[in-house]
Amino acid sequence: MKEEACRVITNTIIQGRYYLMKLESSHISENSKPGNFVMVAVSGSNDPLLKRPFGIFKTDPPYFYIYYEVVGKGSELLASKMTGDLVMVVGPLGNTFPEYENENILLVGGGRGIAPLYFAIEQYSGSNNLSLIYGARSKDDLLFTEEIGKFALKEKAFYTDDGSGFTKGQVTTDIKEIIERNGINITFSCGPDKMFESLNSEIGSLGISNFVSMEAFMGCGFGICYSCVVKGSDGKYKKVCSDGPVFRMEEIKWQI
Amino acid sequence: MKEEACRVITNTIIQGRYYLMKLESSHISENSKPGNFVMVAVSGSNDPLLKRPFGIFKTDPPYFYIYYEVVGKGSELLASKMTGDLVMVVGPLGNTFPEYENENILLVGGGRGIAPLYFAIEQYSGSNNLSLIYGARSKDDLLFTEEIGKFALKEKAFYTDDGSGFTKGQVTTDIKEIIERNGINITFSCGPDKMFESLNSEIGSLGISNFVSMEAFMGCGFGICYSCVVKGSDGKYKKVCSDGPVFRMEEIKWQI
Amino acid sequence: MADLTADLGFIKLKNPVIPASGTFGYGGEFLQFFDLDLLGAFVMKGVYSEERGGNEPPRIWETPSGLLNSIGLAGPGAEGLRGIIKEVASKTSTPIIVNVCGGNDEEYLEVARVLDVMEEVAMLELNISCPNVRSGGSCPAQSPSDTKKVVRLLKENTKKPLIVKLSPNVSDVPSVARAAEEAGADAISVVNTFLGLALDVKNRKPVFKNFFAGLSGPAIKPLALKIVWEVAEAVNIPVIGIGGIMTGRDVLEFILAGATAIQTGTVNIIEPTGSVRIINETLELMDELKIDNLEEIRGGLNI
Amino acid sequence: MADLTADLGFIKLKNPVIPASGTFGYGGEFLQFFDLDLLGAFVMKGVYSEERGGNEPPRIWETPSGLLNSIGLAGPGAEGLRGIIKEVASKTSTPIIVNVCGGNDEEYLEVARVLDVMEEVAMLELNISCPNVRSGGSCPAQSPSDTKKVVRLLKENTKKPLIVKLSPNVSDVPSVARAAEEAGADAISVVNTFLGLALDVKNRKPVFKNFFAGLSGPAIKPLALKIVWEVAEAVNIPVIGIGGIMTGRDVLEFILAGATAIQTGTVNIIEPTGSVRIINETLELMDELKIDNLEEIRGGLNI
Ligand SMILES: Cc1cc2nc3c(=O)[nH]c(=O)nc-3n(C[C@H](O)[C@H](O)[C@H](O)COP(=O)(O)OP(=O)(O)OC[C@H]3O[C@@H](n4cnc5c(N)ncnc54)[C@H](O)[C@@H]3O)c2cc1C
Ligand SMILES: Cc1cc2nc3c(=O)[nH]c(=O)nc-3n(C[C@H](O)[C@H](O)[C@H](O)COP(=O)(O)OP(=O)(O)OC[C@H]3O[C@@H](n4cnc5c(N)ncnc54)[C@H](O)[C@@H]3O)c2cc1C
Ligand SMILES: Cc1cc2nc3c(=O)[nH]c(=O)nc-3n(C[C@H](O)[C@H](O)[C@H](O)COP(=O)(O)O)c2cc1C
Ligand SMILES: Cc1cc2nc3c(=O)[nH]c(=O)nc-3n(C[C@H](O)[C@H](O)[C@H](O)COP(=O)(O)O)c2cc1C
Ligand code: FES
Ligand code: FES
Repeated sequence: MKEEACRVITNTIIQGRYYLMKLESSHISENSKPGNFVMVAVSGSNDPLLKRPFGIFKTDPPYFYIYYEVVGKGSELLASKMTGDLVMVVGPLGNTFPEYENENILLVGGGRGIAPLYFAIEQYSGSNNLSLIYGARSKDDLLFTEEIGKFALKEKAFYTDDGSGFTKGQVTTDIKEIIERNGINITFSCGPDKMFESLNSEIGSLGISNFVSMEAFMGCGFGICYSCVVKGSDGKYKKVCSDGPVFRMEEIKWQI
Repeated sequence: MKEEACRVITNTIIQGRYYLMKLESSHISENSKPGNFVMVAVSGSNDPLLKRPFGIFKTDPPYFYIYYEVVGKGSELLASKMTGDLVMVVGPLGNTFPEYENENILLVGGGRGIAPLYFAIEQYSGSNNLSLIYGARSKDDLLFTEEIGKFALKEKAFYTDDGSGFTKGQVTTDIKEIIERNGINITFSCGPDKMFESLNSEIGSLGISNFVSMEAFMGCGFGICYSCVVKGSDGKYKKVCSDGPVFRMEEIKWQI
Repeated sequence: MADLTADLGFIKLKNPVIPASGTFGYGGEFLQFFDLDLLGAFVMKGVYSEERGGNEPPRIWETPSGLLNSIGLAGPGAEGLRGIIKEVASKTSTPIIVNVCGGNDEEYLEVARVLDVMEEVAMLELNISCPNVRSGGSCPAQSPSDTKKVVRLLKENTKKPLIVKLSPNVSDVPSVARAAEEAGADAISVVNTFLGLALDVKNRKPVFKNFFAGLSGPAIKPLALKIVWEVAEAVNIPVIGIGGIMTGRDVLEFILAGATAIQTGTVNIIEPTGSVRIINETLELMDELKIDNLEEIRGGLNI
Repeated sequence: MADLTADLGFIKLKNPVIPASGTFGYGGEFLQFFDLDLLGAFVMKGVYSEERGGNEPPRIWETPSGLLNSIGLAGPGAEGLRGIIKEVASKTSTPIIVNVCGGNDEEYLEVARVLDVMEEVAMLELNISCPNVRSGGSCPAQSPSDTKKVVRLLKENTKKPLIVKLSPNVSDVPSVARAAEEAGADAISVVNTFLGLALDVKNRKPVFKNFFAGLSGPAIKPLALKIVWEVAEAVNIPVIGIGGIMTGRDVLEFILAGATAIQTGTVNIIEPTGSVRIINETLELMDELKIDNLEEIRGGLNI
């Protein structure tokens, strides 16, 4: 884990509000695994003050990529970065999805939550049998379907809330069938809290191992400010940045 | 006077820390005269909070130019703007050098103070006999000598503090001779306060009309915050932004 | 479309956005940027009895997301202001508020009397917070009893609605607000600038000749919002919220904290059309959040 | 090269830069970024007697150039902290300061006693400023007499040097500082966070469950610098300046205002190697301005 000025290699619109940024850092690109994230300074001034957290989308040493949605002023400033600009980055941060071999793993991505899962596909599809469920608001929010197509996946299912482009539905719509059909004993998921809650009620008690990669408001990203907490099922707060962002589903206290 | 988002057309290094920025605005480019300045937002955030004042270097409707030195964080941010970026600009602001015809006018520029004088050369060299004295720290701070060479000037004299490239000396070194030689009855000057003070003691009592274009810390740039004041010879404060930036030399209370 | 009216009781404003004293000149300077009729009202730069030159420069200093000022209330004096008021009043029907300053109670009264008789003046704002005084100096807003005295004096001798503008640099702002209310104030405006310090390391000197200066701008917003909430809880007269307002969202936050209207300060200096943008943003945000009028949310925190 | 030593009297620090409580974890977390020996000292996250979970999220909120926090002093409790201290002390020789919290005087004493006996602890910092209490709640730093009582209690029952950390949210910080001095405090650290408010317009709710939260970061620097100057004028014990320090220039401004050392807070959160950068910048700026040592400029304003 280091703090360094990384050069922006490219920063391009993938679609609509979604960007892919390629940055240079030997340290981060060589030491990151699926689930890890970075804290990125979006400006050189005191406003906005905080760095923003983004999952690592993939690596190609000495380069790494982040995939982000423009949702507020921080991500907007990030979108304005140009090739050659330097941005301060702290990383790689957080824990990672566990590493398995020869397992039947289901990846479940909601919206921009695809970032760490794409990385997982790239890293683990050779050594495991992966399946994927990927849902988003509309087809304009469901990205990288083509790139994902290049990997050998046992099954992949795409959903949109409004039915545009893909099957209308949520990631949970056919999940039980997909789990059964593919002999899934492990899931990796990333998406909004609401998705985790539905997942928890659908598959939380199937007896399989479910890992979730969570988001939270972050100050530091490396465990010292105690601001990014979520309530654990034991009633104690856990820090998303350093106890996570990847948790076993049963460690977290879900609303529903 | 308007507040508008202006597109950056080009923003290029002239030399060292000196930049020339070309911006698009019909309003500003069509309504500016030598002496006018603009307030430029250097960031889209709250830090730095204040716009920065820059003299208008030249116009070419719908474009206008500012010429600036990178001296602190505001000008540094300005230097990072790229073609296509939008920057908020208020202008044109302040008063201007008076307009004359068929007069023998001497322009005196110190360092980056050349900005409004360049504009004056461009606008008034056809209708008046202009001469120029231009001084700077070193040859690296004395810019646009080539462009200036294209205009018909009766006399031009360049000085550097360290003698690099040009005659070693200050703008005041030969000023009396130059005034006499060219029958000067009017001067327009722009530069640091120290330069004005030397000018005042050298030529303040020659009985010619001396106009100075001053700088001051500015908040608003259009006369409402009362922050940019200089002491007048009548003991009253004058606002550089709206009473000036051009003053008759004798209106101002100089230190020496 | 949402109703932006802000009802102060003694006057109904077409919207809650009022450019603040010292950051809007005398109003007329903004005519080149927009029609003053767009505003809810506006406050003129503070005025003393006599003409004043103001402090020695530097008078402002930039801080992170903030502005320190020590202008020193340069101005033409109360009599001199009359002509300026008539001039701008001829160009707009927006209510004009004058910001009444004084070195002592008599001067406050003198200034207030001169302006109270002008039909062009809609309201007086009593500036009893003096941020540009060197530590040790005192001003009425420092104590509830002094506040009560000067407010009562003005209420007994003037007829216009009286807004009392409070300083955040006091032990207990709500108690000063209550004192003003008891003495008959028609509204409270709060906050004036926070006392701060800037030092010049190179010359080992304070930046400002007056030593302390007043901090304004977005940096102070969270502090101002807290005080506005406290004051709104403490009094029954309308509160005009001030402090770092830069956006329509900020306006609604102050209304939610209990303010009936707001004043925009520093934003006018750095963005001459800022107050108009803020009015538009407020309207848009109200429509987006389905807020029909300001009273619907004023002080309406779900705690 | 300039001499960076900061002499607090009871201890000499190799430089004046001390990461502040709550913004530096327990120190060990920063070992992955730099060698802790580079620091003047560091302060651990505040600790109560018992283990605490802290407040319900959200716990932080970004403001213009500032940060509001309502962490609620999550932590392992005094006994739990002992092991953590031993662990990090084995990895650095930099003086460790513990930040002592309490719900009442007895708890302060309990915590202080547990840590006072550890040779790994160089100093105690008494956190009598409690920014995360809902209005109406009180804490010792609110009054000089309460401050005197708790400081005296600790001085009578502990042996380590005692730094008393003051809140800016009181009527008169210098008088609280003097009370602490009279009761035997060895140094004053000031300021803790300023009380502020953040509101969520959409849900018409305060952002924080505790309502108010503490504002820190560059936004507060001009306000903090003013208070540090006032406190340094008021007491004869060393003052440790805190509030929005982001650069070496900021450090020298606080020294010029009268501080003997400084604490870096929010900067550690947003820039893990920030404190080291600040040490380097301080040294460079001293060399540039030909300042040989800190005492040369401390409190040395040409007014
Ligand atoms: C571990 C982790 C990994 C993430 N990975 C990605 C990713 O790969 N791609 C992507 O597009 N987004 C990702 N996010 C979310 C991303 O951090 C937010 O979208 C971003 O911080 C929003 O900043 P903003 O200034 O544009 O928005 P604003 O809403 O203006 O931000 C205001 C404040 O809220 C905070 N904030 C807002 N939304 C979030 C959020 N969801 N999580 C945490 N803090 C938030 C910001 O840090 C800031 O302090 C991730 C978040 C976390 C915690
Ligand atoms: C009417 C006018 C015309 C000007 N024209 C030009 C020009 O054509 N080219 C050019 O290079 N510069 C010009 N300047 C100076 C230019 O405005 C400053 O160099 C610039 O504001 C410095 O900003 P900064 O953030 O880079 O420096 P910083 O030192 O970081 O600025 C800090 C603060 O000081 C103020 N400030 C610093 N120096 C000056 C100064 N000399 N005058 C006014 N404010 C200052 C800034 O506004 C800011 O508030 C002009 C100034 C004025 C008043
Ligand atoms: C340059 C300047 C001058 C000011 N002059 C006055 C004044 O004359 N009278 C007054 O009551 N307040 C004055 N103020 C305070 C503002 O009216 C306002 O209360 C303060 O700036 C806080 O609001 P803001 O953060 O939106 O700027 C002045 C503020 C600034 C920045
Ligand atoms: C997230 C956070 C947690 C804090 N926790 C503590 C604490 O436990 N004890 C304490 O005395 N101060 C605490 N503080 C206050 C800081 O130590 C410091 O006094 C304050 O942040 C001002 O300095 P800054 O502006 O440099 O951040 C905390 C501040 C922040 C931002
Ligand atoms: S973000 Fe600071 S502890 Fe997690
Ligand atoms: S800069 Fe505001 S009055 Fe001149």
